[in-house]
Order: sequence, then C-alpha cells, then structure tokens
Amino acid sequence: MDKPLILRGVSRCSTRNFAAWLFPWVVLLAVGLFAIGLCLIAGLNQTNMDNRFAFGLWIFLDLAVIALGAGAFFTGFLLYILRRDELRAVINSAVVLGFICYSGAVLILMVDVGQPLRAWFTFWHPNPHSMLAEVTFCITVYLTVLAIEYVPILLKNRQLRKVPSFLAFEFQLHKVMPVFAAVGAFLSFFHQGSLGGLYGVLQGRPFAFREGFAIWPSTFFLFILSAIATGPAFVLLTTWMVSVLTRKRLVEKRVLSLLAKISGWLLIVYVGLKSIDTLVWLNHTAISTGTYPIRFFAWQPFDVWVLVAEIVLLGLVPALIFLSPSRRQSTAWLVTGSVLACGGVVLNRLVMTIQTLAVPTLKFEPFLMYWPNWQEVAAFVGVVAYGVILYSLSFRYLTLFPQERDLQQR
Amino acid sequence: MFPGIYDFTWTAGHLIFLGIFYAVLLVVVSTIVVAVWRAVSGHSSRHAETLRWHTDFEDLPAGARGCRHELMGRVESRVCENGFDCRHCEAHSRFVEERGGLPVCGDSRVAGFEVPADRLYHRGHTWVRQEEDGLLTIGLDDLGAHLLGRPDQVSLPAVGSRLTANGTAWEAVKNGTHIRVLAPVDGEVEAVGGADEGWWLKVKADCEPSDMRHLLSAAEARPWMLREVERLHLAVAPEGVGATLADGGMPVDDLSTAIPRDRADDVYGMMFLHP
Amino acid sequence: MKIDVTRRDLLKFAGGAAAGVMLTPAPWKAIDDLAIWTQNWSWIPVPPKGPVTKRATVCSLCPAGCPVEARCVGGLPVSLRRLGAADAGALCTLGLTGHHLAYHPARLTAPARILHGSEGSRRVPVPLDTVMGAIVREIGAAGVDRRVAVLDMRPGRSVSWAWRRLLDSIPGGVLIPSPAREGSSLNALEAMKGSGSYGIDPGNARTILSFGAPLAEGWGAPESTYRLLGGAQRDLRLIQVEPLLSRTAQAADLWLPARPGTETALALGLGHLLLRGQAGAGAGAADLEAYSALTERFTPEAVAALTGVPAALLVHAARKLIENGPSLVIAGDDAGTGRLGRVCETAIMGLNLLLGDAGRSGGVVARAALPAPFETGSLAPEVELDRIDDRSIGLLLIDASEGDLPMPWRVMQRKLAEKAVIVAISPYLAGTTERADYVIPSAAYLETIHEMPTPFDSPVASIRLSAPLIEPRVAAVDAGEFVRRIAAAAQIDLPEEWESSEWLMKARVSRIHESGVGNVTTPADGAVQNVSELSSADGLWDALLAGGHWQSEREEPAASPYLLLGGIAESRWLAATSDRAAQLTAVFHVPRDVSASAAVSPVVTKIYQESGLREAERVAVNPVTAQALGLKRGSRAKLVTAAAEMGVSLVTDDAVMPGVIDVQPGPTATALGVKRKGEQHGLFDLFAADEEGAWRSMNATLVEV
Amino acid sequence: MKRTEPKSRYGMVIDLDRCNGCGACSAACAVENNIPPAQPGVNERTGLTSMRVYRASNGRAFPDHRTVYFPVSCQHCGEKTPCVSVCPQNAVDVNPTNGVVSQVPARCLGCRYCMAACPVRARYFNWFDPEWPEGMDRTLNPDVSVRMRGVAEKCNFCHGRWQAAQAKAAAEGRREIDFADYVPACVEACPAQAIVFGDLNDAESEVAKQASGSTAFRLLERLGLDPKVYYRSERAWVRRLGDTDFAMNERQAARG
Repeated sequence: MDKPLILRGVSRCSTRNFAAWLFPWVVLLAVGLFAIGLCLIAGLNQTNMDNRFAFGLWIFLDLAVIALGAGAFFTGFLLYILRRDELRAVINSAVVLGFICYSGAVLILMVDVGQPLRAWFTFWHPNPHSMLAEVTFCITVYLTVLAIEYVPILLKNRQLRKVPSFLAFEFQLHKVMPVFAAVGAFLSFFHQGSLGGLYGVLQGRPFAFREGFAIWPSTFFLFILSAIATGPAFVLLTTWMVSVLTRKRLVEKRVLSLLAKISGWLLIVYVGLKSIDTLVWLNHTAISTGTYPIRFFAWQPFDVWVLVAEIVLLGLVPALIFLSPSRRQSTAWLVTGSVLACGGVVLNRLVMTIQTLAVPTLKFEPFLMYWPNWQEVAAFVGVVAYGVILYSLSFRYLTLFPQERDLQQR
Repeated sequence: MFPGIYDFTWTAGHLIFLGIFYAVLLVVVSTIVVAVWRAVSGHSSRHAETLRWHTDFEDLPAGARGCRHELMGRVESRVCENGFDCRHCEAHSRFVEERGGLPVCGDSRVAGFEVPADRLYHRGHTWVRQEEDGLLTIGLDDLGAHLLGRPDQVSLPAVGSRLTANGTAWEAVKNGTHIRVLAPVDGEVEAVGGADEGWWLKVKADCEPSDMRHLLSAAEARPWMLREVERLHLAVAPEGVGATLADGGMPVDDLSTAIPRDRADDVYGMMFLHP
Repeated sequence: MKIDVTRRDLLKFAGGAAAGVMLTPAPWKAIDDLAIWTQNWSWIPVPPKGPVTKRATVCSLCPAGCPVEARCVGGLPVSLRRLGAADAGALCTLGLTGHHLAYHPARLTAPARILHGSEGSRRVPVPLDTVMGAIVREIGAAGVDRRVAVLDMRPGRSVSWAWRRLLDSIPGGVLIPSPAREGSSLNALEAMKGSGSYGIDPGNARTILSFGAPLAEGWGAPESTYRLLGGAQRDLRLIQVEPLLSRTAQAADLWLPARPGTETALALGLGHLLLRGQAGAGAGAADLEAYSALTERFTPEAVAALTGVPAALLVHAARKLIENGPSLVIAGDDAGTGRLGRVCETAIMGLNLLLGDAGRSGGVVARAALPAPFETGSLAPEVELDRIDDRSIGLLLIDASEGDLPMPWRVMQRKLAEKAVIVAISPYLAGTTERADYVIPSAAYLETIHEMPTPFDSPVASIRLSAPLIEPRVAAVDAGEFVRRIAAAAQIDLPEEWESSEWLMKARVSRIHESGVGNVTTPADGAVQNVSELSSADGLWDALLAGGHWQSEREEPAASPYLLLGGIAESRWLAATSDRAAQLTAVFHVPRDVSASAAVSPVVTKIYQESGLREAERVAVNPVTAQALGLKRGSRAKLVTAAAEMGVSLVTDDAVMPGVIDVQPGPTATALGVKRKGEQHGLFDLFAADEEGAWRSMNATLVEV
Repeated sequence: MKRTEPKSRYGMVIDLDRCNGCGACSAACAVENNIPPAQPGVNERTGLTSMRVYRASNGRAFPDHRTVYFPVSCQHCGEKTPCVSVCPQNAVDVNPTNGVVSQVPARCLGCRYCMAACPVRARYFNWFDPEWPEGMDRTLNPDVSVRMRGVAEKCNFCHGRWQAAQAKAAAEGRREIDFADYVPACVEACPAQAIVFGDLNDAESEVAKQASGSTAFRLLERLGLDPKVYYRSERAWVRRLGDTDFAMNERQAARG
C-alpha cells in the first residue's frame, strides 16, 4: 500500500505488520503526552522530585541519551573530518539516532523546567559562568545542526525526490555537509563537556566537586571521553538491534568492528583517566573539604560496588573486548561489549545525578533516596516511544543503511 | 546586555562566551542560507534533470552501475563514476586509446533479443539511430520493448520540447507501475511515434554531428544485453527461483505478463534505472 | 495580463514572508509577552495595596494577653509583633499568625446543627431559634440529676458572671471552668488554704520546679520563656519533671525524668526532703504530723525506685529549691500537658507551702479577684469538672467564644447524661466544638472586643482588652447577647440589663474605676497612670482599648493555717503513689504552639508538615522500648488504653524515657485548616480522666499489627 | 561578573544555646514573605520554608540524649557563591553593597540547578501554585510579591524591609540605614532573641563581635564558601555538627 514510498530493491514488511509494530509505541507515546500535559498544566508537583532531588529521572536520562547520542556527531566527525569512509554505511542511522536523542532530551527538559516559557531568557541575559548556559546554547544550536543533517536523508525519499527543488536543495546541502559536521563536532565536544562540568563545579557538593584545568573541572573532559567512547558502541548496538528485528544484513561486518575498535581505544583511555580522577578525588579533593570519602558509599543503594561496576565491569571489560581482534569478529562479543559500554555511561550519569543529591552535606541531614513516579516514567517512556516511531518510519521510508540493498542482492 | 534587562553588566566572560556561540550560530545560518540560495538560483528544469540523474545514479545498486568497459573485458570490474556519461570521462578516452576502436561483428540475437548493429544503445534500454534527414530516431530496444509491451498509458513529450541525456524522454504506465524512460541524447523533439511505429521519438540533436561517445555500440550492447537479462532474472525472482524466461527459447512478446505483479515495480525500476 | 503562480513562487513567497516577519517586532514581542504572562497568572493572589498604619491591641489567643502592634494595610492587619521591651520576649507562633485566624477554613459562618455519623459529621445550617428551642427544652427538663452546665474556656471574664447569673435561675445550673485551662491546679490551694484566691509570681521566682509545664515554650507570660532562654544573664533556674526531653526539659538546669503517674510520689519525696532540709518548713500546717507521717516512707531511695529518678538528683533538686529561693513549684497544667489530678496537685502545691512562700513574691501569692461586672447577688456555683457527678449533665453549653481549648473529649463525656444536648458558641468548628449538636458562630480574634482577665501567672489582678481591627466576616453572635437571648427564650428575667459582652465589660471597667485602685500601663511607651487620676470610666475604657494594661496593687497574704494534705484521705494518697514501674505508660503531650487554640494558622504547616521539625499526631517511644516490643521505626502498631485503641505508626526517639509512649495528639487537619476529608479525632481519644480528674498519662499496651 | 568586595557584609549570628526550636522564625518568615501554607500531600521534602529549623542531637541514648535546633536559612555565601555562578540566566543576584544573595523570581526558569548546587539546601522550589484559604490573601505583605509556581526561592534577609529602611534613611537624609529600622522577620520574631543581625564589616556591631567569638562557627566552613550566617554554642558537640564530615547512621537512612 505504501510501496511507492519505499526505496526500490529493498524489502520491507507489509503495511499491516508495520502498523502492528507501531501501535504499542503510539499508545505509549499517547500516555507519555498525557503525563507531560499533567506536568505542564498542574505543575511539577505531578512528579516525585523534591527540594533535595531537584534533579530526578529526567535529568539523569537526558544526560544518558545525550551521551549515547554522541554517536551522531562523532561518526560525522570521523567520516567528514577524518575521512573514515567506511562509516558512510552508518552515518545516516547515526544522524537520525542523534536527532532523536537530542530532540527527545530537549523535549523532556522543557517539561522539567518550572517555567518553560522563560527558557529563552538564557539567550537574552546569559550567565557565562554557568555550565548550564553553555549547555543550553550548544544543545539548541546542535539540535538545529542535526535537523539540517536530517533534511537530505529525508529529501531522498522516493516520492520527495520527485520534487526538483528538493533535489536541488539536497544536492547543495550535501556539498556543505562537512561544515555542519565540523560545527556539530565543535558544539558537541563543548556541551558534552559542560554537562560534566555541571557537576564538577558544584563546590557545595563534595561528592561531585572535582578539580580541573583552567575553568574546567576534570568531569568536563571525562564526560567528553565517555560520550565519544560509547557513541560508536551505541551506533553498533542499535544497528545490530535493527538488523535483528528486521532480519536483514544492514552493514558489512568490518564497519561494526571498526566502530568497536574506535570505541575500544577511547574507552581504555577513558577508564585510565577516570581511575586517576577517582583516586585524586578520594584522596585529595574530598579530603581537603574535610569529608571522609568512604561515607559517600556508606549507604546501601550506593555502595562501593557502584564505583567498581562503573570503572571495571562497565568500563575496562568492554574496552578489552573491543580491543581483541578475535572478539571483534564475533557479533555476540561486539553486542556484549556495546551493552556493557553503554551501561557504563548510563551508570556514570546516574551516579553523577542521583547519588550526588542522595549524599547529605549537612551533618544533621539524612541520606535520602528518590523514586520516580508514574508521570515521570510515562513521560520518558513516551519520548522513547517517539524515538522508536521516528526511527521506524525513517528506516522504512528513508535510506538509513546504504549498503542494505546491495548486501541483500548479493 | 540586551534591552530591558535590569542591572545587567557586560564582562569579558560575556564577550568570549557570546562571541563564540553567536559566531557558530552565524556559521550555521549562513551556510544554510548559501545552500538554499544556490539551490534556488541554480534551479532550471534542465539542470534539474541532470541533478536528478546524478542523485538517482548514486542510489542505483552497484550491479547496475558497471562501467561499459567491463563488457568487453577491458577492465576487471569498475563502477561508473560519471553517470554513464562517457563524454567527459577521461577514463573512457584512455580505454579507447589503449584498446583501440570496437569490432563490429557477431550475432545480432542475444538471449532471444534482437540487437541490430545499425544503432547505438543507451543503458536505459533505448536506442538511437542516425537518419538521413539528420534527425535521430529514438526507440526502445528489444528487451525494453518486450518489458513494456503495450503500455497501459503513455505520456510523450510535446514536439519542440527539449530532451536532456539521462533526463526523462517519455513516461509510461505498465501494470500500475510508473516508468520513466531515460533520454539517450540532448536534443529537441521533432516528432513522436509509439509502440506500433517501432520508434518513439524523432529528435534534432544539439550538436552537429552529435556526439554519441556515451552510447553503447552494438558490439558492446550484446554482452550488455546478456547481463541485463541476468539482472532481469534476478529482479523477477531475487531468491533465484521461479520460471527463468528467455533461456534460449523465444521470449514471449509481452514479458510483463511473466512478471509477478508485486515485483513489477522493482523489475521496471531495475531495468529502466530508477533507484 | 495573466499571472500564473507556480509552486516555486509560493515557496519564495512563504520564505520571504517568514524572513520578513522575523524582522518585525511581532515575534519578539509575542515571546516577551508570554514570559510576562507567566509572571502575572490571574490565579496568583496579589497582595492588597493601601496606606500602611500601625495599630495597638492585645492578643486574646491565650490568657497571657500579650500587647500587640499590628501593621495594617488599608486598615487590615498584615503582620503582628509584640509591643514593648525586648526582654519581655516575642509573640509565640500562635500569636504571630493570629491575624490569619479570622480567615481560617474551619470558621463557623452560621448557626448549624451537627449530625454525627459513623464516618465524620455533617453540618446543616439552622436558624438561631431552632438552637434556642433545643436549649429551652433542656432547661425545662433541668434538675440536680440532669444539670445545665456551661463549659467556660476562659473563666473570669465578665460574661462568665453573666452565665452564672443565668444558671442561678436554672435548677442544677453550674459553670465549669475548662479543666484544660492553664493554672487550673491552683484550685488545689483553695482547699488547702480554706479560702481566698491565689496566683503565682514566676516573674520574681529564681528557681522553678515544674511538673511538665512547657515553661520554655510559651506557657504563661512570654517573659518566663525569655528569662529561661534569652535573658542576658539567665537569672531563672528551672527544674523540670518530665518523662521526655521536651523543649523545656532541654532548656532546664536540672531534668528529672520521672515515670509518668509517679509525680505524686516525687512531690511527697521532695516534701520529705524539704521537711528535713529547711528549718520551720510547714510550721503553719494544721496537718503537719499527718504529712510527715505520710512522707516518712518517701525516702529518696524509695522515690527513686518508684519514679526512676536517681536519689542524688532528688536531693540535689531539693537543695536547689531551698538554697536558690524564692522558689516556685508548679503542676504544669494546660491543654497541652493535661491534668495531674487533685491528689497530685495538692502534693505539688503543698511543696510551695512547705517552702513558706505563700504570699511571698516569687512564689504563690494571694491576689484580689477582679471586680464583677455587677453587684454579685446570687450566682450559680463555679465547679471544677472532677467535682461534677458522672452522667449528670443534660445540657452542656460550651462557651468557646474566646477560642477553644482542645482536650480529650472522654474527660467531658463521662459527665454527660443520656441524650445530653451540647451547644457550642465558637468562632471555629474545631476542638471540643466539633462534639456539639448545635454550633453558633462567634467573632474571631481581632474581630471584636475580647476581654483578658487576670492571667493565672500574674501576682496581681489585671485586665486587658483586645481591640478589634477587622470587620467580622460572619454573622457572629456575641456571648453576652447569647446569654441574654437564652434568658429571654426561657422566660428567665435577669436583674441586669446587659445586651452584649461589651456592656458587661464596660460595667466591669467602671467598677474598677470606682474602686480607684491600680494603674494602667501603656505598652507602647511604658507610661503608667493611676486609675485614681482618670476622670471617668470611659477614660479607663479608652486606655484599655488602646492596649493599656490595668493592674491592681499586691495583696497582703492571709497568714491562716493550711492543710498540706488538703484533707484528702490516706487511701487516695496511697492509690496515687502506687508502683507503676512494670507498666508501659502513654503520656499526653501536645506542643504548646497548637495546644492553646483549637484552630491555628495554616502556615503552622511550616513546622508540622513542611519541615519535619515536629510531627503531627505522633506516637514515639525510646528505641530500647521499641526493640523490647519488637517494633521498628515507622512500623504500624495498635495502641490500646483504657479509653480507646487505635492503629498508629511508630516513631522512635531517644528523647523519650524507656517504658513511655509519648503521644502527641494534633494538630489535626481541621486545626491546620488543611483540606482533608474523613477527619478522625485522633489520638486525643486515647485519654480519659480518672476519678481524681487526671488525664496526663494512661496505662497502655502497644502491639504490632 | 567580577564581584568587588562589598562595602558592608550583612549577616547574622544564631545562638543555638538560646534556640529551643519553637519555629516562630519559620512562621514569621512565611508571614513576611508571603510564603503559602502547605498544599495537601506536601511533606518535609517538598515544603517551602525559607527559614527552616532542623532538629539535631548528640546521638546518645536516654537519659544522656540532648537535642539542638539549627535554624537554617540561606547562608549568603561570600566566596564563589554556588547558586550565583550556576544560574544560567542571572536570576540570582548578589547585592554589591551588602553582599546579600537574592533570587529574582521573575527571571527564574525553574531549572533547579541552584538547588543542586546549594550545600545547605536553603533553596526551595515552588512545586505548587501559591494558594491561601479563601480571604486570607488579604493578610499578604504588600512589600513582597507572591512567587508563581515553577521558580526557586530563598531567604533574602527580608529584602522588603531593607528597602523600607533605605527609603526611611533617604527621607531623613542619611546615607547609612539604621539597623533599628532593618530587622529581618525571623530575628524580630524569635522569643529568645537568639538571632543577632547586622553588618559583619562593622567591628563595633554586636553581630561582628559575636561572629568573631571563640564559640562561633559556620556550617560547612571547610567548603570555603564564606557564608555570612554564623552560629554559636558553648557546647562542643553542637559546634561539631557544623562540620563537613556528615554523620551516617541507620536511623537517618531510614528517613529516606
């Protein structure tokens, strides 16, 4: 029925099956929008956040998806700037993923702030000392860039391409794409870092505070590293998931193992620096503020295992998997590695967001824990659903994996 | 800083911070403006045709983009980079110098399809024949003709309208599939025929004598035709099952009947070079 | 000419238009307006504007009657502060937020009938005459076995006299001062001294032994609190007897954590020590032998065993009382601590007499009564609740027109006859008023003139008037007028011609003026003026309405013999000093800031709901006790007393004595004015008075559910 | 945002030996600053208490158990004030003349970053629209505007009263305000007069004297944020409660 929209020579499931696949996601999206509506109309009292947990599930997951979304800019950076042409096979998918991650994050942020209608004040009278101002600027501009990068993929749709002016535009965009790749890379390096800085600068929170270089705390650099290290892993993971779901070969194996290799090298560097940073923090930074760092982990939900898991199990292990050429040959290992790597960055963002706030600063304050309520979960799941839907549509009607057709015909 | 902000003071921080980011914003905006401007200004129907062919060609499956010189075995395997336009392909002229001109010989019947030697062939299954009156006759080659059979609907260009090589020559609908037949040459339409006449268009070429280097000679066309038939098999039954037509036997004169309806779109797309 | 519009033209046009609009102020103005809109949501209240004025009045929310300066905008008070010297302390939370009370959600707006159902009660507006009808019917049926009683939340006001005048003409009519009022234990003195009216003089005391009085939490005049906590040189020493480290015990110099219910033994134990420690102690007592015989067995060791207070501490406390005089011993009774009962109060007041400070400044002092508003002819008696026979009251009129004192209802309930009718006149439907069958709205604080007669802790007779600042927001009925209406309805003719409380107050003031005694102090400037110098009664009235404070001169004590044991039979003494060590005891304890009034400002949620500084409706035990009972913090448990049983969620607190269940009823949601339905009366119901009229502690059991 | 050292530093000293946790300061703050009463369901984690009293103890068992009350408002940090530096759009403002840190609600977008940054959690978020019982809005203080839902707020040493005092000084032709005219609500309301307020830079002032006393201390001093709210107590264990090495015990954890 929708065949005229689908690229010739690739096989796609029937419209009915596609609808059946979309349906549950549409339902989730609807529920999510309802929850979002509640929060916008009745206010944030609809969430489980409180004065201690001023940041909750939303901020944590925003940070997580933005880190994973780094795959977009970093792949673009490797492709257009460092000219790794193999990556052309996944760039479209990466761009769409990035767009989904960032637009989703921004959407949730708009719900998360108490006065969304004033968000633009940051552009009107910004505070250059605030990491958050930096993040706001970068993310908004970068989201625009992503949107622009999305356009050519969209215009290549089999029906849209019939409009001559669209084709002309697509053609021109294609020529200037490296500029956007460069700008995107610049912006991303900055805001990924600033997101880390967000916590590193909190001098009032010994758990989060880090020393650093110039105006940037160490977390600034660690966030960049962890983001670009797991970005490719996430691209790898999603590519694999899509090919499993659609039962298709989408890219040549060497592309995946290349992604893994890149991810591996970056991860090993990250793990190294992260360990050093942790040691400095525990033995110097925290001590110098008069706190006993062991107390940070004195409470059950956030035991020392969190630290170990983050650095070793979800950092070192995937790095080693990715760095062994033999392992890189097996899809199973690649997927395991990516899952671990992505889990690592997510856990790191959880620790920085939630544990930072769970640990008390005043002696007569208790440790506190926070659990999101259904509105928060629903809102986020809704955004995930939005992502799945957008990706599914893109995959069905656009060319996300240029190699797919050839691999299929071979 | 901006109007109406009480007690806001400029600092070096602001200058650097805002400097950087509004610069970035400027880059983004100006780039996009340039792209739009170029797209709008450089936009003409003719240009559009070439553009479309370029993008389409990019998206053709690698199998459909093989260089003509593979056909004569002058090169192992090579994917064309010029959108089948050998006129400005230095590789082509190099090949020609190295290996000299083309032998004109061989059986005019390939895999049950006529490939007469008196004409030149375009990869979009059209042929071009130079007439005495200086005009060029354009028609569908045997395979093309068999594929199209008697179209359900045809829209031919108006007499006097221009053709662009690799642009649209005429359009037809067969078995509910929309087909664009690519024009082999640049020129102006003088007369229109149809399936029954055996030719479709008579064209007055732009350049006199018109440059036909980009078209296949019969000699090349024959191995090419073989390939095309294989591609057709593949297209009709990608899993390699089902009736293989034209295996030595006479082809049914309307192949389209042999094409499963649900594959028609793919098949025509592949044979007439639409991605 | 023909114009054909292509798609391209349209695109161009759209693009151009978009770009053009960006250059106009329109979009920027739009978002700016949006932002401004978020700052001016129509549903966000806007503070009233108007001329700012300062008005002086007197806080009528508790008997202390603090002088108050109200900051008014457009004539309406927006904040209150205490007038006068800083060393007089500041307003308590209740007083500080008093100007909110007129707008309290629990405010009564019209006479109503309250239908009590199984789940909550329903309010049905009725005409005043219906209420009168019910009252008259009961008055008709009145007799000694079915009394008509008035529960007076603020005895001593002019209107109290009006009530007694009315009740005098009704068989069995009696006025009952609220047992929850501050200083009620002073009545024990009357029995011991035989006659006269007494007050205490904490202002001049240097040591105070308090049996649980929340002295550092606003009990009595704020001066005491200030002297304890804030005084530049703390010149007041406090010995606090309390089974938990209350905020007062925290501020005390000596804390005697005595097992609840053993206060009598503790008092007699101290008596034992005073008799031996101080020459001539109890010389004036007619029953000194009996007393020393009784206290003989209450050696420090014996008392220590009974009360759990180390003997050394007892001795130390006794020495402090003797050495650091003048010393004062108070039973610490108010709506927040509950009553200790007649026997215990007698034992405690006995200590004052032993210390020989009856009449001495800084101790128990004899003080003149305020002049009545009219010639006291025959009046109905004023009887303490514990002296009323059980099930004898047929009609109970609750006069809470000055505000209601929350107390365990069962204390009152046992005195009510079958199908007793209860009518309450009160500003709020809260506290005891919630138990009434008929309610009548009265004016709230700052809505009308309120009378502040002598507070219990004043050494001299005194009167203050609280001047109104707000127009009454409801069709309020005035208590004096109410009495008059009842009389009219029941064809009782009263000798005096009052038609309102104001008439009665004016009458009282003019009789004060006639007497010519005492002086008026203006708190703003501290100027003192003798009554004799005032030309007219109206002058005095105006001075009082301007926030003035009238005080009489000090009385000379009557050196009559007294009874240390108040003529109470030994059996009752023994019963009151029985060993409680084995039992688990629930102790009644409402923080002062919510015990003095049944309705408090909604912003008190800052303390009870929003900060966790204090938990509302809390039941706390020592962790040790919890462990012994196999309970954990937050675990649900069933708390059972002789009066009731209910499920509670447990809090553990090291400040509570092991073996003690600290029960803090209130503040209820109604009291806080928080929207909530299905409101229970809660933990108050766990307590009931025993034969001695005591309800501070109850034997209890606590089991996990 | 280079901050020149302010001429005067307004601050307070809170005597913990006097405070017995009555909470009057909290209530007075609410009355003065038009802080609405709690909505149903609001708890100690979502409440609005710009001046908040914490109950702390020496952690010992009965009868040696002793409690102390910490009235905690914004500490008005002087050095790299955390909330000021993190706010993305200058909604937190430091008064250049007296160092008082105050929130500009009309500029706040409610990102709550400042709350995450505040070590003493003295910043609160308006989770609800402000609401008073019917009619009670006539008792609102005209000098303080009501904050809308979705913005952060905090103690600003009763800015409204400061302005009034300035106006008075100006009217009387004085350049300096008289601290008799400028007493924050909590200071005025304390029944024990436990809070002293004034200019810490004025060596003669009571507040400066007490702040420099041997028994004075500040909360989390070692974070190096130079707060302008001091505490004092004769009891050593109370002073230790101000340290950064937060205690950890099960009962506290259970509160979570």
